[in-house]
Amino acid sequence: MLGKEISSTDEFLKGLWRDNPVFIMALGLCPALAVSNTAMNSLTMGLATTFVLLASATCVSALRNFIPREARIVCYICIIATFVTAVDYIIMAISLELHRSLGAFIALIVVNCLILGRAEAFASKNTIGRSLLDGLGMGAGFTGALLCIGVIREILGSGTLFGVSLFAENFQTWTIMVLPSGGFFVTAIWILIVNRLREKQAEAEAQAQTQGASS
Amino acid sequence: MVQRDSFRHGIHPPEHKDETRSLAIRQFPFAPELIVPLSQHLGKPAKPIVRQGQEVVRGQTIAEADGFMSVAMHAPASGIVRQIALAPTISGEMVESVYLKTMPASSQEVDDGDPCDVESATPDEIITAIQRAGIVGLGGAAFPTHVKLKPPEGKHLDTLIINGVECEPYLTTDDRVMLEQTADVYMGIRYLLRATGAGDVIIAVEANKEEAAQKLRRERPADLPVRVRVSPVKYPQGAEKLVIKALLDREVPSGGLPADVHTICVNVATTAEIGRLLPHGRGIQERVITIGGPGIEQKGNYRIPIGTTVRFALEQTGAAENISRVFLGGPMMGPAVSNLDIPITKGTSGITAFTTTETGEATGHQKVYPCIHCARCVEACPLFLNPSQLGLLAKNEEYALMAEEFHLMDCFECGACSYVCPSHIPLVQYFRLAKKMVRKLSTAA
Amino acid sequence: MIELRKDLEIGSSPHISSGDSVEVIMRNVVIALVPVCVFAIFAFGSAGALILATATVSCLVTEHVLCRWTGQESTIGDWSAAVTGILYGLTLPPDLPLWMVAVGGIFAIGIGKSLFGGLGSNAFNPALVGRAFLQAAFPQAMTHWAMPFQDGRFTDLPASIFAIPFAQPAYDAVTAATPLAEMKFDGIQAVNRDLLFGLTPGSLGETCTVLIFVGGLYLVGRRMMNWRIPASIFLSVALITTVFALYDPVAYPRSPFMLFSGGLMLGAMFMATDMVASPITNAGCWLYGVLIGALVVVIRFWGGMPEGVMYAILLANAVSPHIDRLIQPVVFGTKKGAG
Amino acid sequence: MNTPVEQPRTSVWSMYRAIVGIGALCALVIVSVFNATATRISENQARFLARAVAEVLPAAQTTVPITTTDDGRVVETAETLALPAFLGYDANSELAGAVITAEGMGYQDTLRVLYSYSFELDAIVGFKVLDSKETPGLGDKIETEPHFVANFERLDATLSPDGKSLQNPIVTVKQGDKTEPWQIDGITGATITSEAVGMMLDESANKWVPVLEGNLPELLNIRMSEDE
Amino acid sequence: MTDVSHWSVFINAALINNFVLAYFLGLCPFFGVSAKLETAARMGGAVSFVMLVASVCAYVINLLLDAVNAPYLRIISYILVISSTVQLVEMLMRKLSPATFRALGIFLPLITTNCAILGLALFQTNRGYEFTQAVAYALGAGAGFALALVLMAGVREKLDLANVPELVKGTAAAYIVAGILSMSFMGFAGLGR
Ligand SMILES: Cc1cc2nc3c(=O)[nH]c(=O)nc-3n(C[C@H](O)[C@H](O)[C@H](O)COP(=O)(O)O)c2cc1C
Ligand SMILES: Cc1cc2nc3c(=O)[nH]c(=O)nc-3n(C[C@H](O)[C@H](O)[C@H](O)COP(=O)(O)O)c2cc1C
Ligand SMILES: Cc1cc2nc3c(=O)[nH]c(=O)nc-3n(C[C@H](O)[C@H](O)[C@H](O)COP(=O)(O)O)c2cc1C
Ligand SMILES: Cc1cc2nc3c(=O)[nH]c(=O)nc-3n(C[C@H](O)[C@H](O)[C@H](O)CO)c2cc1C
Ligand code: SF4
Ligand code: SF4
Ligand code: SF4
Ligand code: SF4
Ligand code: FES
Repeated sequence: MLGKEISSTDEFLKGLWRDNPVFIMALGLCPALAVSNTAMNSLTMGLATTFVLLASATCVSALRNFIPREARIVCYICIIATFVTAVDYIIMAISLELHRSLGAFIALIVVNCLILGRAEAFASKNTIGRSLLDGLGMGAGFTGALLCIGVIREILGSGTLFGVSLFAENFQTWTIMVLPSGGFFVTAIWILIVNRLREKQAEAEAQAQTQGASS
Repeated sequence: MVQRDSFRHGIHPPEHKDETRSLAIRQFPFAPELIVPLSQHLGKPAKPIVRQGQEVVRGQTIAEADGFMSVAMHAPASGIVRQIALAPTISGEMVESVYLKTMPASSQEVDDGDPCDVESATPDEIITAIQRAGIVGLGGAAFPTHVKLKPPEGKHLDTLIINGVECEPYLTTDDRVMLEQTADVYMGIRYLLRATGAGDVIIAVEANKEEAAQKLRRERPADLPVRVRVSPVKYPQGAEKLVIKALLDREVPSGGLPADVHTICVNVATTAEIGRLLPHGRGIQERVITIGGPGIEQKGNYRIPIGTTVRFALEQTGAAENISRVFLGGPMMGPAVSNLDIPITKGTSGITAFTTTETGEATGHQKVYPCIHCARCVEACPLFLNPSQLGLLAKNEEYALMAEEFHLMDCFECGACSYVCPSHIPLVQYFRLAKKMVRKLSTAA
Repeated sequence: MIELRKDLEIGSSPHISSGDSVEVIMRNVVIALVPVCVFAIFAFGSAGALILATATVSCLVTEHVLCRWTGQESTIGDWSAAVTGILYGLTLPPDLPLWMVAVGGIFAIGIGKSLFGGLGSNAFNPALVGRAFLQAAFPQAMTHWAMPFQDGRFTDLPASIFAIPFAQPAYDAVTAATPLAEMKFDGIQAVNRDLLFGLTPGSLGETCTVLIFVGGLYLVGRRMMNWRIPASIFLSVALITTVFALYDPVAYPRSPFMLFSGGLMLGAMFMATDMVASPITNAGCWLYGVLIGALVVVIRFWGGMPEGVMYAILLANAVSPHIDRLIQPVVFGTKKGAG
Repeated sequence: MNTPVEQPRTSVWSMYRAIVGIGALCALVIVSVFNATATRISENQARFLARAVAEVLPAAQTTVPITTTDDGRVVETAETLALPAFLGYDANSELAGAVITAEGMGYQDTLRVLYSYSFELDAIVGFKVLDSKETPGLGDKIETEPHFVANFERLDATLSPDGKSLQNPIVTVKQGDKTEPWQIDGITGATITSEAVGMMLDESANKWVPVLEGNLPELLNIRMSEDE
Repeated sequence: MTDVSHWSVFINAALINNFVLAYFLGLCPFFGVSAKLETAARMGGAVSFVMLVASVCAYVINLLLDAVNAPYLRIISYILVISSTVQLVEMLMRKLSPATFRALGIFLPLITTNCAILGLALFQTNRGYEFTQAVAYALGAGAGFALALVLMAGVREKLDLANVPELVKGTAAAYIVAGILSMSFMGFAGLGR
């Protein structure tokens, strides 16, 4: 019972850090990076992706005994495409402006390596509950990563956060941050930071072990 | 820019030949003990035919050629064989050698063997005579000369090139030999012509040896088809591939031999020895070397017995207090000496000693930077290799790639690239190692 | 002979080396740039001096700090960071806020050089990486040009350069139009003499083409720069331009204007020639130069921006690995028909 | 299918079942979502269009989508065009003006704008950017920069006497150089974008104004036919 | 969109709005196979080819969907039709030209459901391109992708021999190079008007 508890929270947490889809596994960035120039876009994109992730994970794991191996990929793609279409229309219904600012990139969630990857690697082998947890974790990790990028790009690039201007009138915006090259650089910097932190973590663990051994 | 009678690329290091150029060849004293390695040449070591404690006369054959890729050895002095044992050599490996205690009393007379007459002897007789005389390339590679004279089947030789270029700084041995042994040189040429059947002879000299060139021209026998060509001073003009390119505009194919372009290249000192020894059926027991460099007190050109240790040589000539580096040959290619008790061999063209003043500014002491792609090495390499790329690959231990795509094995280690590199990258050192590794790999495979 | 018993050092051959070393080369580049810097200060006053100083210092400090962080000894001694800094400074507009100058300098060395492994490892020209970053980050400030030779330029400084970090500069003069902008947007061609002697507005170091050329000649003379690169750039630009000028003299400028205007001279002489990011063979350098020349003409004639030298060089940097792979020296004895 | 072994048959059957089942499921989901959102979306779009039209032609109460026929007439149209155009009628169903979409290559990508043409002023009297990927801070000044927006309070688009084209071509000039009513005062630092705007307006106006003016009577009629 | 010239469409897709450097599409192949020039070039070819196929498919599908007035089936039908068509082409290629298949074939499965491909289809639809324009767009996008990939590969091979710090090696370095390339490509802005 307890063990299951821990492991399932772990199921959720792993997506946030240990194998964060964006920074660690470098999956599914492309459909998202292009619209990470503002925090709002990043959040929407992240949530949309998470929704599709969860919905498809649920379906896939619910139907996992119903879908034969040979036909699985096409089935998964069908399912994913369905939910993406749904999201597309839902966002359109919520706000046309938002939909315009995301452009065709919502539809591109279909090909996001992350979603097919999780469906294939996890949901098709696990219970609905665990798949949901996994999806939540991955989605959260994905959204978080996108936000990390989007927040920086918006603050420097537009001087605002979620559209709220942060600085005095004469703040000098860094145009490059809203340009594609800025996206690459910010992502690179984040990857560097994450790498460094993981190095530190590894060193710390190594030390702890040696101490454990010595004591 | 392409110069007449020269090759493209290459470098112009300071020559430093003036201190010793004008000094006539002097006989070097006999050391109390001489060490004669049985393998002083590329190829199979010679078979010793003397016993421990046996008394030998100067010039007597003490070891016989073991097969075609091998040459005989002769006693450099009259004395007693103290032992036959391993001795250290410049390459760092221990080599079976004859330790000879010289007899101070002896007159050091050399008696003749059975002579080999130019007119009457057949080519094969001459070739065996050369092998018996223990003659190898004195130009540096110490490659058995008689082997060169027998080109592979179906390859005829039309031109004989006598290499008197001597492009290395400090060295003046070939220069002196050409001045003082002109007759020997021409006699040697007669033997070589007869042995190879070549129709044409070119003596290659660099512009800094005008005097020698004049004398050679003056004393040229009318009956010999010899031309003396003077090419501008440039290192490494003397490399046989480049001599051939400069004089005949023929390119020895990559991985090929001079014979592939119907030429043979013999060093002038080698030639002179042939001319001096064969008429009397003698063998090499000494050679001319330049002992020079700022670290030497009595610089000069000496006829020195094979087997003299570097230590004895330096003790005789005297060495500066602050002497810091000694190498055999010239500063461009000469390997540095770590142990002074190694013997001088047939391949040794000189002893050069540097003091702390020079080595202070020599490569070893300068800060090494990463390659900045300045392309100076590419501009310097006479073989049109890409040392920059090779260097980067060597650092990443991509040896196979170096050999397959960048012609590593063509590199003849002239050192021009290292000389010009502003980042002071020890390129040649990398390449020597890389070539070793590649040979290992290929033998392993 | 006791002293002979002391063990000798065993360096491998060659035991001698030509005098030149990296720091000598880099120092000479700095020397070649001194006249250009002096003129920049003369033309644009104390503002120019401050910008050049800030650019250089920011590059040096970045290099030093990053070396220390990564636990190596500082490499500012090799002067390459100084070269980068000066050249970067020379490409900036004369009234750019100092804080922007510093940001670009940090980016140039930090991202453009150190992250790739420092001297010799950078695939792109660091100075231009820094400038490109500013151009994309602060396009307005980077297209704002002060007039040269304003009186009182040594005493009173433009307010803009002292804009507080992260604040927009307040310009006290309206922007002047560079010769290229005038050409592109109004079809006016500047007088060649003004271009040669730096009487036009423009980046700090790009205006006086004569001095740049002289500095370049000095490096060529010292064999520290491959003359083929600038030569091929000039030739290709002149050629292509002439063709179009003949075809339509109104729409297209004459080739002298193209050669002497904008950053072409500085770029061709000092930035395309950065050996670290340019091809290694001479043939490769010709190709590389022609590529740069062609790109410059294309961007200037048909592109959005009036000037394209920086982008042309960066793009050519990206191509040069391919040039090197394509064009290797023909190894001795491998020509067809050898032997 | 006729293989006697049942292993593959079952698997084929199950594949069949799976694909059909999933297909059905997906179709169900999609269609339901589509229907659920359809109204909201069309409302949004209507609102969006209405807002845009209201911005460029405030007087207009109702709009009629129009297109031109090959024989140079103007007719009402039902289908959605790449570059829609409308006639606007005010509260008492008088023809208030025309609202036209124009597009052209900007600095980064294609620009789409909406502008309104006033029949009594013979001028462009409204302007709105629909779609722009221009650089924030530079290209997008065409939406924000006051002096640039001011160009379109009244931008002369008089028809030439022969009724085939505009009297004076609409052109963008450098900032501060505007002297004529048909010139657009450009934006320094965004010359490309502002010139692009000039070009696309000139092209579009040259296409539309002649037909509109040429068919003025019917235009009133279109509205009439609507009425009964 | 009838008025934009094919040349302009091509240049825009290839240089100004390059799929990788401006839209971040196809990053997985871009980073996945840009380590070696040889594979990069082949992947470039494969992507260009598939883009062309996808563009044609998308154009036809779009006509059908408009005919039956079912826009909501666009995404799902695009992805299914494109991937199955590519599979078909793959099989044909294997039969007809084994050489080409060996060169490009191995990459096809990797990229059939890749965002650059679907992106192309969706963008050309959003921009309402005519058939020929769509083809020009596909060719441009393909050429641009291949160009970016090849340039990237060249630089990365150069960096392999340079002493890049461990921390930076790999993804981070690749992103930075991509960023610099993206900056450099800004020089093309405004071309093709
Ligand atoms: C870089 C280099 C430079 C050389 N320079 C000379 C030279 O100056 N004179 C010379 O006789 N041999 C020189 N050699 C050796 C010649 O290539 C060739 O081996 C020799 O001339 C053949 O004559 P030998 O076998 O009698 O020594 C050089 C070799 C190399 C690799
Ligand atoms: C990153 C960047 C983005 C730019 N974006 C635009 C733009 O969106 N629209 C535009 O007209 N000019 C843009 N420019 C400026 C043009 O390149 C060109 O410099 C400017 O239009 C020249 O106009 P001016 O002479 O009036 O300053 C941009 C420049 C850069 C460096
Ligand atoms: C088009 C394409 C898509 C790829 N997608 C993935 C993927 O989704 N996940 C993955 O781990 N590797 C993927 N790869 C392979 C990775 O790029 C990389 O080559 C693989 O992780 C092997 O890396 P390694 O050799 O460092 O283990 C893909 C490669 C290509 C060419
Ligand atoms: C002729 C010449 C031109 C140079 N140009 C540049 C340059 O444009 N930008 C730069 O950062 N470094 C330049 N350098 C200095 C050096 O190559 C640069 O610091 C390296 O790119 C750093 O790895 C140049 C050096 C020389 C000799
Ligand atoms: S020492 Fe070597 S390099 Fe010098 S001349 Fe003799 S063979 Fe040539
Ligand atoms: S050592 Fe080898 S690589 Fe260097 S220059 Fe001589 S031949 Fe060329
Ligand atoms: S490079 Fe090596 S193998 Fe070639 S000639 Fe010189 S020593 Fe002999
Ligand atoms: S000379 Fe040295 S620094 Fe210059 S390219 Fe060759 S190896 Fe690199
Ligand atoms: S290729 Fe874009 S998400 Fe994998």
